[in-house]
Amino acid sequence: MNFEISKEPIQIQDVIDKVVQREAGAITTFIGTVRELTAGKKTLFLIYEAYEPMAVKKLEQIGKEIEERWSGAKVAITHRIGKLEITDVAVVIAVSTPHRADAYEANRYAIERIKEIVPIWKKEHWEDGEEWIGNQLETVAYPTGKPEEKDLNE
Amino acid sequence: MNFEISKEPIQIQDVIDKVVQREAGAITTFIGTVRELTAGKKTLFLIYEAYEPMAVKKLEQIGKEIEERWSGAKVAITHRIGKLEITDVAVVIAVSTPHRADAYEANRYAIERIKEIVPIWKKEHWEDGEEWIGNQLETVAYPTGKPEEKDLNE
Amino acid sequence: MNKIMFFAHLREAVGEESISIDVAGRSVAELKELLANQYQLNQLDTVMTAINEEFATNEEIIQQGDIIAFIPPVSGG
Amino acid sequence: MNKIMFFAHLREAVGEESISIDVAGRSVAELKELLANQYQLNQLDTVMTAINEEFATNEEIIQQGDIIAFIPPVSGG
Repeated sequence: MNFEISKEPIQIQDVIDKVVQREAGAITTFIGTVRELTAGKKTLFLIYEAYEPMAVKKLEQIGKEIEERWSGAKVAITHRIGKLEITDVAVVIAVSTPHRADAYEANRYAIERIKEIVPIWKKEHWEDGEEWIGNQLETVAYPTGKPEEKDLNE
Repeated sequence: MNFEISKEPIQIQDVIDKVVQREAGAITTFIGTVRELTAGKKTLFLIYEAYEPMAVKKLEQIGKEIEERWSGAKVAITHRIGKLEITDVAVVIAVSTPHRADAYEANRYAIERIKEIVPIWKKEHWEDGEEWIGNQLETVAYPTGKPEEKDLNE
Repeated sequence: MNKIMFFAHLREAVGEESISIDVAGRSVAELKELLANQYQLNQLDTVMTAINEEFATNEEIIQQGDIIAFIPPVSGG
Repeated sequence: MNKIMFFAHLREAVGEESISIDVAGRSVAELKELLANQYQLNQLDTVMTAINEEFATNEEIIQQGDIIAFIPPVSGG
């Protein structure tokens, strides 16, 4: 299971171990951590919520997209849900490839895609309130009610 | 000690722990592993050798360059020396930054700089021979006997 | 029957994780309109829809037994 | 006296990790020429030099006690 939603703290080494391969010269990881300050506002903690079975499917889709686009790439992603404190690890993406340029690019692609198509939401809790992030920013609108065509292909 | 040369296997989590900060939303790691095939040739094992005190200084210099160039970045690098087998970890670079684009870029910068200015060498061992890598490729020549001016600034 | 699932701010607005209603034969757009009226939801334009865990368009017709999920703009990572 | 250090293929060519000779007052270029002749080394053009763990140019003059290291093109990472 290279693509997981976890209610427990993520063991980074476990995610890395899933992509080790004799053909790989490079492994990159992205570790998303809970930052204290966003735009000058102090976060106390976050709650992550997921539509779990679909989130796993979408993580798997991202893995397939990467393996098709970067030859020889192997991918593992674990995203945590529940309550997270400052510096806690929210997501770990590990990508191994024969050559290092691909490992950086493919990893970057994975986090950008997670932010587009994986049904996971975070609620920020501050001293003076709380809010589901992404809900009223409306920087991303889907006039057709769905994301781009490519997002639908598995 | 965020910059180390190690004779023992590298504990990836230990390197990551050095860059955890409340201001960071992203940590990237680069893990260089020993690949079995290079240009179709099968590697049996590698020997890494370093000019240790200077290598540590140059890793520290790379860390300073990154912290100057990417605001809020924190860096840790450990490079292993000695005999390494296929899939063994040769180097771990961890970079934390407030925002993710910087974490990828700064990490990539670190590995490219390591390959330019850090006095570490690898000897490939194949079934039919062995060779110090970099010694006769001569893709990098220093007509003045030294690297670029920027390489000398600390 | 159809199971309709809500997440994030929609779940709080509706007050339920999911509801069961029969909307077979209706389009996603029609279901959105129905729910918008029933729960005073006014942000359904920016909400994606999944049918049986795959993204669907507003035009898609809901089948008997389909599980519908409304997916507000995501914020994982 | 000066300590002269060798690494990688240079170490194998010279047969020593380091040697001690007095080259104070000479330039790096002069030291390279001296060693090239003594050990039949013909790749010193592509070799960098460090004096006391910092990169140095061919023109730099070696001081009493300086530690000189020859740094073949590196291959870490």
